[in-house]
Amino acid sequence: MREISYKEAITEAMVQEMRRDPKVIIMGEDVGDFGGLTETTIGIIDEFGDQRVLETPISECGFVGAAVGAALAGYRPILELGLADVSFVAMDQIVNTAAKMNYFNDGEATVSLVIRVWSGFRRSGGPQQSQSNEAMFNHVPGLKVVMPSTPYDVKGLLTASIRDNNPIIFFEPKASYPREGEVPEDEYVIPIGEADVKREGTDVTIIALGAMVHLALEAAEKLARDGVSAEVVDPRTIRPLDVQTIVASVRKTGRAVITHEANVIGGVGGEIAAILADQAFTSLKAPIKRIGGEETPIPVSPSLESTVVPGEDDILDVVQALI
Amino acid sequence: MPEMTMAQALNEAHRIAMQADSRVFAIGEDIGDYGGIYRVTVGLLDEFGKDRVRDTPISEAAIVGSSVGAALVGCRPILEIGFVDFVGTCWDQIINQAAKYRYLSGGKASVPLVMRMACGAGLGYGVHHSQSLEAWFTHTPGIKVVMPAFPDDAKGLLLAAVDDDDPVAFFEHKFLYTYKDAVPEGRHVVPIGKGKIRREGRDLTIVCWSRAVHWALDVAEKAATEGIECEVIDLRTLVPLDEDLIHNSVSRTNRLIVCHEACRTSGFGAEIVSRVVETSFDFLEAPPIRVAAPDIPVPNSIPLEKVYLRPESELLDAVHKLTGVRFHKLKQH
Amino acid sequence: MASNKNEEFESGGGVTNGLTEADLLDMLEKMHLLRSFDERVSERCKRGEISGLIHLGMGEEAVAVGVCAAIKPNDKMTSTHRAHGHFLAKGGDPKAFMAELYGKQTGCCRGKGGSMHLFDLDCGFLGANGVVGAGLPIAVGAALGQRILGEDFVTICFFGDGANNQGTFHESLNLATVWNLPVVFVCENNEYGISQSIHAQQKVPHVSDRAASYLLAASIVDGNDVLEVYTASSAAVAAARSGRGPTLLECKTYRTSGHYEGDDQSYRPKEEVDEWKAKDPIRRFERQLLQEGVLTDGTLDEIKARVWKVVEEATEFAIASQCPPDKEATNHVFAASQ
Amino acid sequence: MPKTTKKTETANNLTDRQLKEMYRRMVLIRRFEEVAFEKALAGNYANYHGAMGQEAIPVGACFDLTPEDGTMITHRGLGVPITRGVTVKDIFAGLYGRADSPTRGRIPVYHMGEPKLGVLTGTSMVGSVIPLASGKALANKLDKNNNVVISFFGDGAANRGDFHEGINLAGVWNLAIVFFCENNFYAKSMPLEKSTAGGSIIRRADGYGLPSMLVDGNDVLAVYDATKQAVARAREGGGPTFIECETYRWTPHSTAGDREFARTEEELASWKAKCPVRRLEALLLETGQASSEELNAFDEAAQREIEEAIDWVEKASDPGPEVALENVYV
Repeated sequence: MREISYKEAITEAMVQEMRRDPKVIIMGEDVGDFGGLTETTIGIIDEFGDQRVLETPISECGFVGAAVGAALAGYRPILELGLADVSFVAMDQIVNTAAKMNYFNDGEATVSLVIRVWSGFRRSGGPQQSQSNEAMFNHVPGLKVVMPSTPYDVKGLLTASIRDNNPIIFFEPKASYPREGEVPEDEYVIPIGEADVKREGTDVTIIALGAMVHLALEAAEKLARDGVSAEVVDPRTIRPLDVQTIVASVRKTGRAVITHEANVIGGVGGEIAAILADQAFTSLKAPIKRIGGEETPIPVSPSLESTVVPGEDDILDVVQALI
Repeated sequence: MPEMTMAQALNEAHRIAMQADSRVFAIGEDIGDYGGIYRVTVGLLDEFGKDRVRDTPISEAAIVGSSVGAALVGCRPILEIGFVDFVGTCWDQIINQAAKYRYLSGGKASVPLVMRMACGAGLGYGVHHSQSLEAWFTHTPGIKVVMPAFPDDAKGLLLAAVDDDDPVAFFEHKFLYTYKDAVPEGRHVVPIGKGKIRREGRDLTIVCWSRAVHWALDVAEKAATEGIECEVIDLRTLVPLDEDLIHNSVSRTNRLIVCHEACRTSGFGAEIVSRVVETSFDFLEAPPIRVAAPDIPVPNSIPLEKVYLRPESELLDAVHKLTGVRFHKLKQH
Repeated sequence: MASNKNEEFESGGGVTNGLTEADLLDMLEKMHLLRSFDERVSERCKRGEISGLIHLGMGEEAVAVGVCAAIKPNDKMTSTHRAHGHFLAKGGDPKAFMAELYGKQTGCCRGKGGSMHLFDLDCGFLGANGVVGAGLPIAVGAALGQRILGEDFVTICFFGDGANNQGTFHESLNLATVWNLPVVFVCENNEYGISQSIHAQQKVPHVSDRAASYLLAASIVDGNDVLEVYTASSAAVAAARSGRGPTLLECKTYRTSGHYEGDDQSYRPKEEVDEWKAKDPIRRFERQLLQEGVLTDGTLDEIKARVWKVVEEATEFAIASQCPPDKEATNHVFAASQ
Repeated sequence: MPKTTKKTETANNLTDRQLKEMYRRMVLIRRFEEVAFEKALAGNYANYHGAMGQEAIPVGACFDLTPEDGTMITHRGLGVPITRGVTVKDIFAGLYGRADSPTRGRIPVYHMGEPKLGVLTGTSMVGSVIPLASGKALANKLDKNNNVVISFFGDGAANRGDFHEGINLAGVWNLAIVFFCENNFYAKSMPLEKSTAGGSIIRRADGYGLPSMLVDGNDVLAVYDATKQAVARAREGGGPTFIECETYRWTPHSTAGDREFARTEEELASWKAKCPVRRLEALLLETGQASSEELNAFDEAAQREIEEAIDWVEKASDPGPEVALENVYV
């Protein structure tokens, strides 16, 4: 099968859905010729025109609210919000409007909205350009939270998200963008709420989110050489979470390590650990461990950044300590 | 000791802090003549004048941002946000500005800002005026999170928060403003970061904060009549967390319930459970239980709101469940 | 309403404007300093010595220098993501600046802030900002703090044209005006918010068209004429100091460099860029000073030599400085951890 | 620069029947406001933001709208859904949070949407509905229909970032929308001059390049005429118009926040003297377009309708707990 990058897979999913459904529109800053901050909308305006690729001013509350209004009227906006950090500026519209409209409307008028955010670390992105705030959205009933790690997953899950009738925060880890992988040319759907076991193992389960999936797989490879068989589970969707798959894996291995780019306190890892403590308690042979960013903003200096960013070594150390 | 409501205790704390330090000022919507939605700032305008008791337009982002700016140049603002539900409108200013300034400046900048926010359901105020969002703040390095459950703590912690050189998110549960209790006179300070055992017990530990503390104490009372002794820990501060207090208690009771009013998923209860599982794993004899609101927006009508406020009714069941079972982990390490 | 231009803000014409020749030469030197640093930073980015998102302000030097010539060292300032010029013009230490971009311990923020988070309380620089429009309410707050502390300073608030469609712009201008605070809002209107022309983002042609909504004094200034910027700023700062409240200055300028290092600038015609390059504020001021006989080729060479030395020393300092120790990464989250 | 036209006079081009219908709606809303406020004070529901004294605005502004046109309200102003055809029975059911209400008791009634009547679902976050309304207008533009949206909000909302961003978007996209500020001069306890730089909301329209009209909000015919012009402009592709109606609420901010400070008795009395309902009544009697018997009949009918609604709603049952858990997701 042909290989394309994570970034190209995103563009392909959007284009195919826009061809399939005239109600799908793109909104955001610089999404026209410039192609958006993520450069994933390059060329789309040429095919679909400026009535389906709407360039907005730098007014995040304004155009998130407007997207909700358009969604209530039957459109399926894909919002390019750029950096995940920018979602803070539009937090009220996301949390108090988008997330609650379905509840207000008794399910009559729905908000089919995909808010694409570019999350996590990239070299010297700095404190307001490197955050992973999925845990905040995970605490908000009415939102779905998706975070694919591979080109294959991102195309299938973005397609599913565009077709979903709920507001979805779609996390695209920066570190995943250059990654290449096999992606079918035709459209396909990966159901929201299904985790994927990226590697099977018997001694420990590493539950990894987004960009950490790749580090976990590399760590698992090294561990294998030391005779440690690690299973790597990628939830892919954070809300709703595929509890069954995750719990089954931990019941099998008896050990759990959870890792994400976000800082640990209040992170999604806490939620997953609490669920495991509740549902896999008797199978646990060791404490559940969490690996995430340091409890700091993200410094710009490359040397400092590398100390706050979780890495493959952290995974190796923790797993070896557990076993 | 005089008895007073939590609102009165907070009012007294404002007065003491503002009398002691001219850099302290209050800012927010309707805090002047109106005295604040919850009457917390009543009388301050007359005593301290409109420069130090600042009524603002409905412009949350500008109100928080300008408090940050004032703090940067040496003031100590006490900001009132009438409903924590509104923080979304000023979230960037809180998360990307207030919380990060000290760090980004390499320690050169200080933002001694107190954000007082009313939280919680129970008054039929509906989706946009009843939420509990403390978990968002706990996930943000650089902000301290305080949630008193009693008037004396409200006073003591607010005075501590004003003294603190970092931004403090100070949550006041709407339902507790009228709760009356004895409050020490004068400059009574309660240190940030210290929880309190409200009731001792040997059978299980209930960790809770804000209004949930009152639920836990009621339940502990009921359980005692059945011979179950619950230890009730009132965290008072979520960040920094008094981990030792929790671990010491769990190492004695070997059982943990975390109870909070906020929605369950990614609530702060998850954080506490996973920390205990991480660090007190060997002491645990049963799976820790989270008692929290279902994952729904807060409904408006009173009977539906009761569904959201389920933790109150579910807590006793959780106590029974936890004391009725005894698991054994496969300890192979 | 094109702009409610206020007579007292009209450029005083003639070169001097109450400035001594030394002042004028100093302003020219500052402009060269800003330009040279941006050139150096650009070059070191390409070499990969400086990482991260870097926003240069080549072509906009007259605004930062003109405004800073009109204020005192203890006056406060908030900035944007395009902050290098503001920081240096306000008196920030060039060595600490360069070290910060290099991510070194000796940087003004110990390597934690970088280009978009420069900060130096000592020179009243209250911070660059990575979030568009986020600096406006903070500036209003600094001015509010002045009111409450009774100290003597005004606050300058730099923002770009892109920020004027953010809610914080509206809330901040309203708040500063209704509270009559000593703040000067300086819009560096460089025509583009990243790739989008300002005209695709708002119906009114000028940012200052919005000032009348608040009965806020405003004027449009040629942002490539350092003296016009200086004159307008002086009047605005005087108004703020004397309790006459805030002013909005819309400085029309243009960044001849890209939005960020690596921007291909495909969204704007090369002719447009060239046209503005022809209006280069530094060359223009030089010509003016040469004509007036304030500047000679000799002194210009000396200025360039001094500037080159400062840039060179700052770069060497940055390179020679230590990387911050790991523990620095977890310091300063809270005051207690200092 | 777009100019502001002051409107108080009206070229009365309405038939007697239309004028009487206006009166019928206004008196119905007035009676509703009276009872809704009193029932809240009596503790039947947590809170009510009364709009008594502002009845001319919903009736005049919405009179010519078609059900395809959208109206968006904030936390105040249930006159809009009423004048658009939502029954007071439904609205009381919403206020009482009964099972058999459009919101099934889950949300404050002012969020209520009634798609078939063009009543858009709003929120109670001050100002945040403005971008939402712009979004509906954007959808109309993309659908290439000529339906119009009216976004109602109060003077307090005019200082929110959402106001700025939502209106700028509508302007730059030339959307078919009318921004309708019901200026009752107080944002909760804060008088306009203390909250609003420049002391004028309508002047802000210039900052977005929008034409604007300042209207006597207690003159239903002036409101009608102004909105008619604005709606016509929008339908013809002329883009948004900003209307500011000066009016006054006779009741405090809400039943929960019922303390009065800035507002004086004299001020209230002066506005009660300008009662919009009486004003239309006087006009109709003066011109002989209606008899007092006819008008009384409308009043009695209104009171009867409300009594029946109350009798029903006070016996109506509350929703079952399962309702709270439904529709969080589709």
